[in-house]
Amino acid sequence: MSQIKKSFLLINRQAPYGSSAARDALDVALTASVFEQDISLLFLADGVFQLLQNHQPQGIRQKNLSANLAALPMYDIDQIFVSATAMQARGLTKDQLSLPAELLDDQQIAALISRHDQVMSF
Amino acid sequence: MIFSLLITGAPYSSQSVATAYQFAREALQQGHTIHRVFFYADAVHTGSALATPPQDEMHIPDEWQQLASDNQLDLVVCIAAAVRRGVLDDGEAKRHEKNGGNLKDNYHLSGLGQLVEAAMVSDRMMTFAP
Amino acid sequence: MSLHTLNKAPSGSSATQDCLAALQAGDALLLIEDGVYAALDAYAPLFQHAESLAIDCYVLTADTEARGLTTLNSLFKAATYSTFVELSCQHHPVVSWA
Amino acid sequence: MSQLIIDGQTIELDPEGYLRNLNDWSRSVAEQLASAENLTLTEEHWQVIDVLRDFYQTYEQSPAMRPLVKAVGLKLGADKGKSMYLMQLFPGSPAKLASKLAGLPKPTNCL
Repeated sequence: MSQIKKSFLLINRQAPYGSSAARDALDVALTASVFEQDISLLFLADGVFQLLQNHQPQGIRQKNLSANLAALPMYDIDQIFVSATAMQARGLTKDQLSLPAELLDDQQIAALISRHDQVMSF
Repeated sequence: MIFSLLITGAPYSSQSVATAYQFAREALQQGHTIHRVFFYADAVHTGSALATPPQDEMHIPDEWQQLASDNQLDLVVCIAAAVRRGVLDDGEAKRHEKNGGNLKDNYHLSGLGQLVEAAMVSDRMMTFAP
Repeated sequence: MSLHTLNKAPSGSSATQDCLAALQAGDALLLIEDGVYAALDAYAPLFQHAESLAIDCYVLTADTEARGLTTLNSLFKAATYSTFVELSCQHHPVVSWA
Repeated sequence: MSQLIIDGQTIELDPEGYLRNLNDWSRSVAEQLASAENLTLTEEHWQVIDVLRDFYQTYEQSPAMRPLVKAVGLKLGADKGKSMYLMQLFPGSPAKLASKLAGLPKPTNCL
């Protein structure tokens, strides 16, 4: 089974905490890495808010998504892409993000999607 | 063509589970293979044996069950998402010291590894989100 | 090239705009569920970019009929669930915008 | 075994031997949990348990095997950052067994 290697793109478009989408996508990513698949994460729209620093979710009784995301390098997941358009629309800059991510314009995002075997959306 | 389906919307709250069902039925009719249907996030409620829609509405859990039994479909309900939301098979019920399981026949609980494996071996992974 | 499915109406979600921004020539687009509202003539300006890329645009008839939509943007071809499956076979990967 | 008695304190376990209350964890609890698994904790075991607790503190999740191996390698040196090494210390399923002894939450059976 581990001989099969496919490229997975997980698209994150939801802000954290308000729904389980961010956690759900992260759990898929971590699992896919255990199967030694090629994984990329793409953050679009409100999904870019997942990457803000200093989450302090104790007050809403949830686990810290920032802390969870920080484990990505330990799982050797380092292909992390962010929509430049989404960042700009939300007044965010790259140095505000909690993980090293590559900014992509819309055309690069289209190209990124088309070069993956499987795309899953959250 | 080998398909697998990832469903994340809750039955009755979101149309996604029903759309996925129509898609699966049509794909089978065209002679394609459905390697696995993976119910994740709120879609895990599809596997509840206790779901009781009114008689004149689509019985989503039943229809998936029937499609699975007619076509030997692998209906996997994400164990972590399901147990959290109160959908348990007898084994998990025992493990977590609950009275009894409520997972429907033809569905089974398993981990996200089943989703990843499905994406590895299928030609197309289809997401049906709320 | 990719198949994009879109299941949200243009207002109230960024799905439409995110989906349209991610299209490239050769892709196909299928509106399903609440996504079918985007096929109303009023939203035609949103699809100028898709039209210029000659994107194959479809709308799921079961969903337009369910919602009582009759006059639709002529850019969109009618699709059945069977078309949905065929489009999924012809395109790769399939991306869901929700 | 549904409880441990440590220094006169009763510590509740679930039927699988996991702590019901994660705050009950202490080094003596770990030692008793280990003896229930027929393990005697040595300095080498403790090093790994500390890495695990540290991983959980930092990332708010228990690691799968590969990131555990990586974390052990980063903290304790490349010679210990090997799955063989962890298998010898914690036979069977090292990530699972060591997490249990380290007092981390009961796994969700997610893989």
